[in-house]
Amino acid sequence: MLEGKSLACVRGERTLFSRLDFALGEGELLLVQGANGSGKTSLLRMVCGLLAPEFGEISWHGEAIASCRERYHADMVYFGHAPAVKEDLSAFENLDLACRLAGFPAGRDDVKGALGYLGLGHCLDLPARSLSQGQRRRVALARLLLTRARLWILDEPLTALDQAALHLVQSLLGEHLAKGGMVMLTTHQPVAVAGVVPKTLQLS
Amino acid sequence: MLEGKSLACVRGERTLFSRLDFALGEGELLLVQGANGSGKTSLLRMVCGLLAPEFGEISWHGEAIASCRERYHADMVYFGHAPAVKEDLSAFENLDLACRLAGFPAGRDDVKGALGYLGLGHCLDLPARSLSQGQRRRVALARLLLTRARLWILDEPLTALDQAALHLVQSLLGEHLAKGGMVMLTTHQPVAVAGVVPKTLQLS
Amino acid sequence: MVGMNWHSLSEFIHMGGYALYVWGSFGVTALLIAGEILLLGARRKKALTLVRRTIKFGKAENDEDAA
Amino acid sequence: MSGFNLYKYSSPATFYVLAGRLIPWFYAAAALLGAAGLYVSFFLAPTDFQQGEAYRIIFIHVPAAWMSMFIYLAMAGWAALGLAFNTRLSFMMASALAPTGAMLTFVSLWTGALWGKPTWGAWWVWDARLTSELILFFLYLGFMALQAAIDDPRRADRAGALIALVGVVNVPIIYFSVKWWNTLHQGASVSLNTAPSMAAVMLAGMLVMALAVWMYAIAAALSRVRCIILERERNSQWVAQMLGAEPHPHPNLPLEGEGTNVEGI
Amino acid sequence: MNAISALLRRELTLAMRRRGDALTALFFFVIVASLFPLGVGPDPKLLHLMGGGVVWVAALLAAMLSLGRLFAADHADGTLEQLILTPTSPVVWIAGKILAHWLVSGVPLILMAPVLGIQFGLSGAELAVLMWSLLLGTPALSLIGAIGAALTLGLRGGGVLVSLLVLPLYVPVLIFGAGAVDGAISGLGSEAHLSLLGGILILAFMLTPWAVAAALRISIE
Amino acid sequence: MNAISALLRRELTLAMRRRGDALTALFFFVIVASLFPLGVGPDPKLLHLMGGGVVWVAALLAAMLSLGRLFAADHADGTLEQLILTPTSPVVWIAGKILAHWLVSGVPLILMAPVLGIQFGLSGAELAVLMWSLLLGTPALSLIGAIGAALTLGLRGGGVLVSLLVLPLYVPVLIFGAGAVDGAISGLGSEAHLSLLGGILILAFMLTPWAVAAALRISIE
Ligand code: HEM
Ligand SMILES: Nc1ncnc2c1ncn2[C@@H]1O[C@H](COP(=O)(O)OP(=O)(O)OP(=O)(O)O)[C@@H](O)[C@H]1O
Ligand SMILES: Nc1ncnc2c1ncn2[C@@H]1O[C@H](COP(=O)(O)OP(=O)(O)OP(=O)(O)O)[C@@H](O)[C@H]1O
Ligand SMILES: [Mg+2]
Ligand SMILES: [Mg+2]
Repeated sequence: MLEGKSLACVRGERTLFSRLDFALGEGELLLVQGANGSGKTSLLRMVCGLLAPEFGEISWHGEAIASCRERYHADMVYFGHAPAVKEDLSAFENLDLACRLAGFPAGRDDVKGALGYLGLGHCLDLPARSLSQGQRRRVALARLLLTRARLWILDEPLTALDQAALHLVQSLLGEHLAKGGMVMLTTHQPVAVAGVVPKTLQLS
Repeated sequence: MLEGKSLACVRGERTLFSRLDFALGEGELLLVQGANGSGKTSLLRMVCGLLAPEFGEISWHGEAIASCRERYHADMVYFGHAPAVKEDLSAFENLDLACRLAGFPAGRDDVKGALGYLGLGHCLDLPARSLSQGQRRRVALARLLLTRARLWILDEPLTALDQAALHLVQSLLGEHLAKGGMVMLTTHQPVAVAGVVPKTLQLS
Repeated sequence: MVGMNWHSLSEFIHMGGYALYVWGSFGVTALLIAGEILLLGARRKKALTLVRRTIKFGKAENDEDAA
Repeated sequence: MSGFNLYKYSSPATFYVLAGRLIPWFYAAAALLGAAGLYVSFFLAPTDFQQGEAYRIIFIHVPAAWMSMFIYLAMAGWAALGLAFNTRLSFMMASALAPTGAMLTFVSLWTGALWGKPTWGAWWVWDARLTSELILFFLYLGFMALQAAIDDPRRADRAGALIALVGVVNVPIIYFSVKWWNTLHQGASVSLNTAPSMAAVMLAGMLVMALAVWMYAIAAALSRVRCIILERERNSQWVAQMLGAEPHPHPNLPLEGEGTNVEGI
Repeated sequence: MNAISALLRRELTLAMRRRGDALTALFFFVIVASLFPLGVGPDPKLLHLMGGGVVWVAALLAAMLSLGRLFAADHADGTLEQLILTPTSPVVWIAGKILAHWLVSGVPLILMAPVLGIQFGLSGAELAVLMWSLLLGTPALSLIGAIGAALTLGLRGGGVLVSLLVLPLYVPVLIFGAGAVDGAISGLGSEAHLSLLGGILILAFMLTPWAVAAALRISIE
Repeated sequence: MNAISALLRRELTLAMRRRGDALTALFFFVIVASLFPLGVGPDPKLLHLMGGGVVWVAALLAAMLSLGRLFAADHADGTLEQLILTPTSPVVWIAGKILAHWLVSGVPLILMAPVLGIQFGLSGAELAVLMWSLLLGTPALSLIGAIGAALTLGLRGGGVLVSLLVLPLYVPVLIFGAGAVDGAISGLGSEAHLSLLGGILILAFMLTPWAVAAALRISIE
């Protein structure tokens, strides 16, 4: 159970939002919406603990995230504007090492399976620098197939993806929610997850 | 009149496409479509003259683009995955200098007007580094308002844009086409330009 | 020029042949201090105009309506 | 600069006014002490029988050198306070001290060089003191350059504070290493021979000048911190009230200092 | 521990993949030390006297230049955020990253140093002291430099800033390192210098990971 | 011409904006030259002999390090593509970019050189020769370096590669530049060295823009 209470965010001299409250329970999808520059990315980074809120508190199962950092981060996955894909490593190595670092080591076959599921089966061993824009995003998204974290925080996961990948991601979200996971998501594209009515949080 | 004849593109060891033909006349919109990694970006860069085709020829008003480079480039605008926005310059300076460099100097007011039209009026003087993802793309797109080039080559111009910006860009395309301009475009999102039926080019 | 060291102004200025070094030290120091004070004044003026503008137009986002 | 009740005065709004009241006094004290110190240096202190008049540089050189080191300590102290208690004012004081400190470091380098030419015949030698003063100058420059490179004031404050603290740990290490480095190679290169009767006048002159520089440094730092406060807090209510205008209404979060009634600038 | 070994493996794989990059420091070390004879002239006595100092300055510059690689790439592509978001304590993986950095850019310097020392006519015993001093000094350089690298992440003018910040902190290492070699050359002995270097190393090892963790938190906002 | 002035203006604005970055070369120059005495020891005679060579090596290293800035940033953010797509001839804007680069990173070196020279105890006449040699040498370094910078754009290990490519071409400049100063110090005269430097500069000026244009075309694919 993730909760934010009367959050405020100041960037430079502008107050992007203030007195913002939200709550996210099991099986729920929270859509953060707003125009360009309204502070969606800033909010998600705050929720991850990367940015300290100017005011207010974020809590995970009733505890402030700063005071249960390790447990919180073990249960959370963040996907930001930067896909954390190393250009010099192959798709396989990228995913493999990302999983090890995050502490959910997966076997070779799991990793290959995840990449294959996202349609990268034929470029497992290509260095990421020679992948196209969308293929790189797919490599990063493949983490979601392997993690056991319950809270997913996704910043525009759908950019640069083609139709096929869009459907894959949406069904992935559906499965995760059905298992009682939680998802906090921003996107400028329409999202539809079967069987789930998203909560929305509008930034202005 | 832009024409490509039996083009082929090889990246690494893969042939992305071959025997590709297309033609783009005045007032026409050419949508290049295809899954991630199918070679859309490669094709557009080829058309700009940044990448030499493995085979085939691209011509502008009947002349090979390599042999009329200066005239061709004076009449063309390219918008790629990288938005060519300097993080250290303000939005205003970015656009102003981009226009001067491209040889279509615009007055201060034109530049401000263009940025205002794209909803950046209040951050004219913020360095681009503190703009959000979408705002940076808008700064880059503002060039389209000031250029007098007839051929626009746009690689996923719609990513990271919110609904309002989407509409702006689409109406911009409409105006340009109505004046007899030409547009070659890739995107994974639906585009609708009023009064124009796009030609499509499918890469597989 | 009085005092037990100097008999005339020119002697004072001459500094026993070390004028360049002594006046170079004291002079540059004085210049630097004066410069710092001037810069501080300019910075304060700039800050005040900035504040006035902010008060008049409100925050950056309101600049748009004002323009 | 220390000795204020930090908790009471750590609000920028209160401090702004207090500093405004104090600044003239510090400038006045600096001017008076400076005049007295210059009188001592040029008219009371006799000519040195070895160095002639060149030694009079000591009256600006040594105070500047002392203050350059002392200000760095003060700066690091404010930085530590800021990191420990998260008071914005402490960070602002640290940033306000740095340029004055760097300026005085430069003065001590410059006057030292101008003194070295007539006494040692070289503008510069790689003596321990000189070298560590040069490195101190780099420490100041690093602090200021780091803060200047960061747009976000919060990040600038914290990053600057961290490097100031790391630097202060290093200052003694630098000092001793350089000293040892130098003496291993050659004997001490300077010793100022002065008649004992002269020592008292000289010491008095240096002390008065040092006090003058100290007062000046406080005045300059306070003026600068007031500018910083204005720049940073220009959106807050108290600044608007102080300047006697109604703030533009906007629905943003209350900033610290809101509601403080402040009279006068 | 698992995370650390994964991290080390990753860093070393990446270094192998970007071999050119990893070699930059080494190459820079070699060219700085080799340009000097070209600039100063071929007098062997002069060169022998300068030898220890030149090699140490070259090592310091090489270490400073390689700092850019420590966190910048991970910052730009988002990996650093992911590392911060792992449940492992930052101090642990920061120590791991610094260790990897030293293995990749410091150890080759130590191995290459004798070759450069020979160019300056250093004797066997002098070369041994040079290597010992580098063995104690280069990890200290990596550790101290990490603070500067972390503070300047993503800033304008990162390159010069990191040098400016780190340089004053490097000076004692340089002085004791070069001092040890000079002590050997002049016959004054070098134990004192070496043990001071060791002291600096221990101090740096105990303090820097915390400072770097704080710096990264500040920079990532 | 219009495009050139726009380009110069842009480069200088950017340099002002990233002042730290522009100062990198200058600062690096200063620290390399100032670290040497710390490594080599404070003996003034030794330092005077080394002076010209050390300052020139420092200038060369500073110039080499600042090459990274010449095209890399524009390449990464897509500006370089846009420049190539302007109707202006590439040779023209490339010359403009190199000129701007020299103004930003070369000229400050020349102005700072006397201060460093003083630290090494060089006399007035020696300082004059040092400045002349740098005035002729640094533009040549910028021009020659541009070729390396263009060829290594976007390559892994760009840093080491550019040094590897450029260094052999830099060595003659270093030898004649430091030679001129040494000539002044030893009283052998320095005209010959200076005129050779001038020759190198003219040659570089006539050839490089074309070479760079070709290199950029290759790198951008
Ligand atoms: C660029 C050159 C110089 C620099 C950077 C420099 C730096 C310093 C510093 C940092 C101090 C304070 C150190 C302390 O109190 O322990 C100092 C004190 C002093 N300096 Fe210099 N100095 C320079 C040149 C000279 C020269 C040329 C002379 C005289 C020939 C000189 C004479 C003194 C004296 C007499 C003191 C006071 C010593 C004391 O209080 O113990 N300095 N200088
Ligand atoms: N230093 C700064 N000074 C002023 N404004 C800043 C600064 N840093 C960031 N901002 C503002 O903060 C906002 C950044 O918001 P954020 O990146 O969270 O937007 P977003 O909602 O994710 O937008 P997008 O949809 O474009 O990704 C922008 O409006 C930007 O102008
Ligand atoms: N060196 C290489 N070796 C093998 N394949 C390569 C190499 N370089 C590029 N490729 C392939 O070329 C394709 C790049 O295509 P391009 O970037 O044009 O795709 P795109 O259609 O624009 O995709 P997206 O929609 O994701 O942007 C990818 O499939 C990539 O795997
Ligand atoms: Mg965003
Ligand atoms: Mg693409």
